[in-house]
Amino acid sequence: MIREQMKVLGNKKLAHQIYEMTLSGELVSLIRTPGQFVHIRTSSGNDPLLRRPISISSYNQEENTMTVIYRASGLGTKQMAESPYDTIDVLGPLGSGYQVNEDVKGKSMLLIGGGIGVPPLYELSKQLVEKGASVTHVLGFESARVVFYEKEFSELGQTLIATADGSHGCKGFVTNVIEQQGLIHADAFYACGPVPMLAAVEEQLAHIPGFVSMEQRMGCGVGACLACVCEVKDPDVPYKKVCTDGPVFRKGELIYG
Amino acid sequence: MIREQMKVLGNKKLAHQIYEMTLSGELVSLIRTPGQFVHIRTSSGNDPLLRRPISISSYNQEENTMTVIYRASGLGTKQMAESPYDTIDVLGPLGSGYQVNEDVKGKSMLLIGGGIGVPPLYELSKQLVEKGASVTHVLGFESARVVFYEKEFSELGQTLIATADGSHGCKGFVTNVIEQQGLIHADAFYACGPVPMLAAVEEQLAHIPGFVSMEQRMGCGVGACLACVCEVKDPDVPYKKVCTDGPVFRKGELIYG
Amino acid sequence: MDRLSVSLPGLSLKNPIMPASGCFGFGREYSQFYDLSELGSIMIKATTPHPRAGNPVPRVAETSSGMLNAIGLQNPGLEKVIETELPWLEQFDLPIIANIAGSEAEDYIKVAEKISAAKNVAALELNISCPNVKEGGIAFGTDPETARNLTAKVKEVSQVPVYVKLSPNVTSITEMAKACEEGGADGLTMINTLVGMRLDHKTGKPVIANKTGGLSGPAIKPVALRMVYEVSQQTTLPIIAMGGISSAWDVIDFISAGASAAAVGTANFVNPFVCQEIIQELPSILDELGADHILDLRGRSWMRHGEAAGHRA
Amino acid sequence: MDRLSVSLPGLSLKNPIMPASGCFGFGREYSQFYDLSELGSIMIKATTPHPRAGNPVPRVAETSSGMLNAIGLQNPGLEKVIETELPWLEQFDLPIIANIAGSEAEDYIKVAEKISAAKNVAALELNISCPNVKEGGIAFGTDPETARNLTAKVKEVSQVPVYVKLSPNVTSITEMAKACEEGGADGLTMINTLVGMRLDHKTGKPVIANKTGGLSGPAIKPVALRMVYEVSQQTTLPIIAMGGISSAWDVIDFISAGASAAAVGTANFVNPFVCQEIIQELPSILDELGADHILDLRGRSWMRHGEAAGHRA
Ligand SMILES: Cc1cc2nc3c(=O)[nH]c(=O)nc-3n(C[C@H](O)[C@H](O)[C@H](O)COP(=O)(O)OP(=O)(O)OC[C@H]3O[C@@H](n4cnc5c(N)ncnc54)[C@H](O)[C@@H]3O)c2cc1C
Ligand SMILES: Cc1cc2nc3c(=O)[nH]c(=O)nc-3n(C[C@H](O)[C@H](O)[C@H](O)COP(=O)(O)OP(=O)(O)OC[C@H]3O[C@@H](n4cnc5c(N)ncnc54)[C@H](O)[C@@H]3O)c2cc1C
Ligand SMILES: Cc1cc2nc3c(=O)[nH]c(=O)nc-3n(C[C@H](O)[C@H](O)[C@H](O)COP(=O)(O)O)c2cc1C
Ligand SMILES: Cc1cc2nc3c(=O)[nH]c(=O)nc-3n(C[C@H](O)[C@H](O)[C@H](O)COP(=O)(O)O)c2cc1C
Ligand code: FES
Ligand code: FES
Repeated sequence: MIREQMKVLGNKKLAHQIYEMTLSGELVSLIRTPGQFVHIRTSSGNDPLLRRPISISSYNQEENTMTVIYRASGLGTKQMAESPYDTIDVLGPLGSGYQVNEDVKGKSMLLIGGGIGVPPLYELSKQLVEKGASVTHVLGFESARVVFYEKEFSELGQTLIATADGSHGCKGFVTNVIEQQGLIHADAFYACGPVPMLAAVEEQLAHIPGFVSMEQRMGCGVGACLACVCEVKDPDVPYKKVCTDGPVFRKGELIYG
Repeated sequence: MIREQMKVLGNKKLAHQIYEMTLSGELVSLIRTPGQFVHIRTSSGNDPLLRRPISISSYNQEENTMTVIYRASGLGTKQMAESPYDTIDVLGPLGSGYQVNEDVKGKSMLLIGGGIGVPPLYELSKQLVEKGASVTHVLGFESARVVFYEKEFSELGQTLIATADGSHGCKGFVTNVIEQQGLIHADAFYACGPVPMLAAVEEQLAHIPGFVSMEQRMGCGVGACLACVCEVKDPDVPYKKVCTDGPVFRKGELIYG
Repeated sequence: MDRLSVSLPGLSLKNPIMPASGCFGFGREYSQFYDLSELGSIMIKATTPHPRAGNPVPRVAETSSGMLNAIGLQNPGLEKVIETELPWLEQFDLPIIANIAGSEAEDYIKVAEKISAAKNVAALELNISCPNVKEGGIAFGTDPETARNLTAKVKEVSQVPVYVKLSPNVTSITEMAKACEEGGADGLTMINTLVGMRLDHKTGKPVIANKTGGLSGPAIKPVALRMVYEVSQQTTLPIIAMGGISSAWDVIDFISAGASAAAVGTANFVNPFVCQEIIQELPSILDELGADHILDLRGRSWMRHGEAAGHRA
Repeated sequence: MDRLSVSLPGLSLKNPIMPASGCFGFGREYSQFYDLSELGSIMIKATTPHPRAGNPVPRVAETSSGMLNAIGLQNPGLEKVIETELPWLEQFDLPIIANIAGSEAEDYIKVAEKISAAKNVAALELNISCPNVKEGGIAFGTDPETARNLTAKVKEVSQVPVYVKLSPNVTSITEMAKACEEGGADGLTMINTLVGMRLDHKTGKPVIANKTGGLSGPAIKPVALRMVYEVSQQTTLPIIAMGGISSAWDVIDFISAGASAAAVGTANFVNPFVCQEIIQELPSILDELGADHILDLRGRSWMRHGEAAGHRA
């Protein structure tokens, strides 16, 4: 976990409001698992003040490069999108991501992403495939204009898109696609997206093991401020911290408020 | 007086912490006199919040370009110096500058500048020379490393430099140079610089007409907030506003606190 | 289309946007930028019985996302305001809100009596919260009893409705609001500035000659919003809100918190067109939020679903 | 070279820089970034008699140059802090300041008694100013009488000096400070957060689950500075200042205003190395200002020329 002025190698628009930033620096060598995130300072002044948590969507530890994919919606992410600077202040890698062990070999894995929850699944999928798993991606978006990385995911495995308005892929939610395509018999699932999606997926796939990646508003990003907590089912542990205990949790661990 | 996203044609370092920014836009066509200033927003966020008043150091109304010269010392001016953007938010032209009439012809004019008070004298000098006056410049700086525009001023008339530490030109203040060089017999003087310099110059040159340009911390820059007042000798007018009544005042008008 | 019109005691506003007192002078300067008739109203600079020279300089200092000011109520005095400034403002199609100040109760009463008789003054704003003068000002605004009495006295002489401007520098803003309500106030304006300070790094001395100044700008918006939220639930008085407003969304926030109109102060210095731009942007925001009228959003931060909004024109 | 060493009741500090309570947990997380022994002290997270789960989420929201938080005093409780956290901190060469909180006077007394007996706890910080809990907290910090009594009661049981943490949400901060002084406080820490709010644009509802939150960060620095300036002139108690500090120059400002030490809160979130960097930068700033010792600058904002500074180690 370091703080580094990383080099911005690229910052390109992928879809409506969606950008991909490629970064290089020492920080990359410290990444342990897909699903970890970085905490990015978008301004050199005090407005905005706080860093922005963004998942690492892929990384290359030989070249010390990584990419993040983000939606430029608010003050900070818009600054990122418009930044003409060639370095950016990054704190990370943070959190604990998805464990990818040798035992995934030969298994059929279901990767489920919603909106800007899709990015971390890309590195995960690459690593699963590399370790011999077969992967199916079900990616949900608002509409066609915000869809990204369809091609990249397709190269790794079957990729099904759902859009809320039906403008691309199937109309509906990821759970509709999983249902329709009979994907509930995967060996395990990995999900990242908005809380209602996570809750629905956990219910639908209650019979198989799974991992979910949570989002929460953050202060420090390192576990000190207790801003980012989420409720867990274990009665002895009232809260867990998304930034250090997560963002990836085991299925069934969390209470979705 | 307009607000314009002006094009930044250049932003170059002239000396230690001293930068020259060249701007183009409609605003230039509204400039009336040398010594007017613009109010520049250096950040798109709220930090810093206020604009920065900077004198127009030269302008070309045929090409709609102007330059400002500034010292990058605090938050806002540093942002200006480091700005990678190709436009900047400018409000202006503001204030009333030095009047340059036909009657300057054949007169010998003394232009006295101190530090970042030097820039507006450049356009003034150009216009005086153009109208047939002969000009002498006495420019005071902290030290050699912050001296700028010596060559540009020299091309218009005699140019004498004073530095506080003697590292360039004469050691001492502008008033020492004026004394030593017998310049007190000019037909009129024009001064811009820190208040102690203005006060000393007014005393030294009490026998000739003169004009001084004042600085004051500003809010609005347009006369509404009453932040930028200065005391005047006229007992019926307790305060004048630097941003609209000035920044240029007639010699003897102001009380230096 | 009257999606923005708001009717408050004494004030029939074509829209709920107005410059805050002290940040727009008497309008002359900003009339060079746009037609002031586009505004809902103007809260003019504080007027005192006699001309005031104000504080020594420096009078302003910058802070993170804010600024400090200690102008010290510089103004040309009641007579000049009535004879020159108000008549000049008559050319615009606007009700004027006259901000009045003084060092003692008599001052307020005197100014209120005279200025409320002016043709285009539609309401008074009682500035009992100016932090930058030695006497009066904030003293009236931090003690409920004093505020109640002053309000009642001014009400007696005023020919137009009276709004009291609250200071945020108090333990309980609702207590102050209620005191003003009891004193007979027709409305509240809030908030004035928070007392703050900046030091010169080198000398360690205060940058502002007055030593302390009033903090305004986006930095104080969270405090202002919270206070409007609290007060709007505890009194029935309409609120004209201010404190860090610099965009149409900021206005929506304050209306949602419970205000009926919004004033823009410091932001005028950053962008002289800000009030005009906000007024132009509001309709599309109402579209986005599915609101017919801006006051349909009033108090939605605390209102239970389905409750009705108020003060709609 | 001891240009930075400061000696305060109970606290022999190698430098006057410490993380503020609640912004550094119990130090574990930041110990990954640098050696905590470099710090002057650590103000640990508020401890209550029993474990507290804290408030629902969202607990934080961002504002211009600031942030709102309503963590709600989540902490593992007195027993765990004494058995696990404090012993873990013993590995560092540091006096610890234990921040204590509760819903009623008994809670404070209970925690004070026990925690002040811990080996490395050198002082207590009485948190009577937390705006984010329903009971206790800020209620103790806005009434002078209550604050005095609580201070006196805690003093009776504490084995180490007691600092009282003041709330800025009051009409008169000096009145509160004097009440604590009368109650027997050994020092003051100030300021806690200002109560504020942010609304969601779309729904108009508060972003923070607790509705209101405490405003911290650079936005509040001018208010904090003014309060330290006022209080340091009105009491003889040493002050540990906080509120928007994020650079060495900010520290100099607060020392100039009259503080004897400085705590850094929100800035740790922006830059985890901030405390370390400030400590490293201070000596060159002292050179620039021609000061032998940091406390030679103490109170220079209000001190007449030539007066002596104090609390130097
Ligand atoms: C572990 C984690 C991983 C994430 N990965 C990605 C990613 O790969 N790509 C991506 O586009 N987004 C990601 N997000 C969401 C992203 O952090 C927010 O969209 C972003 O912070 C919004 O900032 P803004 O400047 O656009 O919005 P603003 O409205 O300016 O934000 C205001 C404040 O709210 C916080 N905030 C707003 N929305 C969220 C949110 N959904 N989650 C957490 N904090 C929020 C901001 O951090 C900021 O403090 C992730 C969030 C978390 C917690
Ligand atoms: C009419 C006028 C013309 C000027 N022309 C020039 C010029 O041509 N070149 C140049 O370099 N400087 C000029 N100045 C001074 C310039 O405005 C300040 O140096 C600048 O505002 C400092 O900003 P900062 O971001 O560096 O400092 P900060 O320390 O961040 O400033 C903090 C606040 O103080 C104000 N401030 C600080 N110093 C001054 C000052 N000397 N005068 C007024 N306000 C100040 C800033 O505007 C800001 O609001 C002029 C000032 C005035 C009033
Ligand atoms: C330069 C300046 C002068 C002010 N003068 C007055 C005044 O004369 N009377 C008054 O009631 N408020 C005065 N105020 C306070 C504003 O009207 C407003 O309440 C405050 O600035 C908060 O709003 P803002 O954050 O939008 O500026 C003044 C504020 C500023 C910045
Ligand atoms: C997330 C967070 C948690 C806090 N928790 C506590 C706490 O437990 N006890 C306390 O006395 N103050 C707490 N505070 C207040 C800080 O200690 C400090 O007084 C305040 O944030 C102002 O300083 P800053 O602007 O440097 O953050 C907390 C502040 C923040 C931002
Ligand atoms: S963000 Fe601070 S604990 Fe997780
Ligand atoms: S800066 Fe506002 S009146 Fe001059």
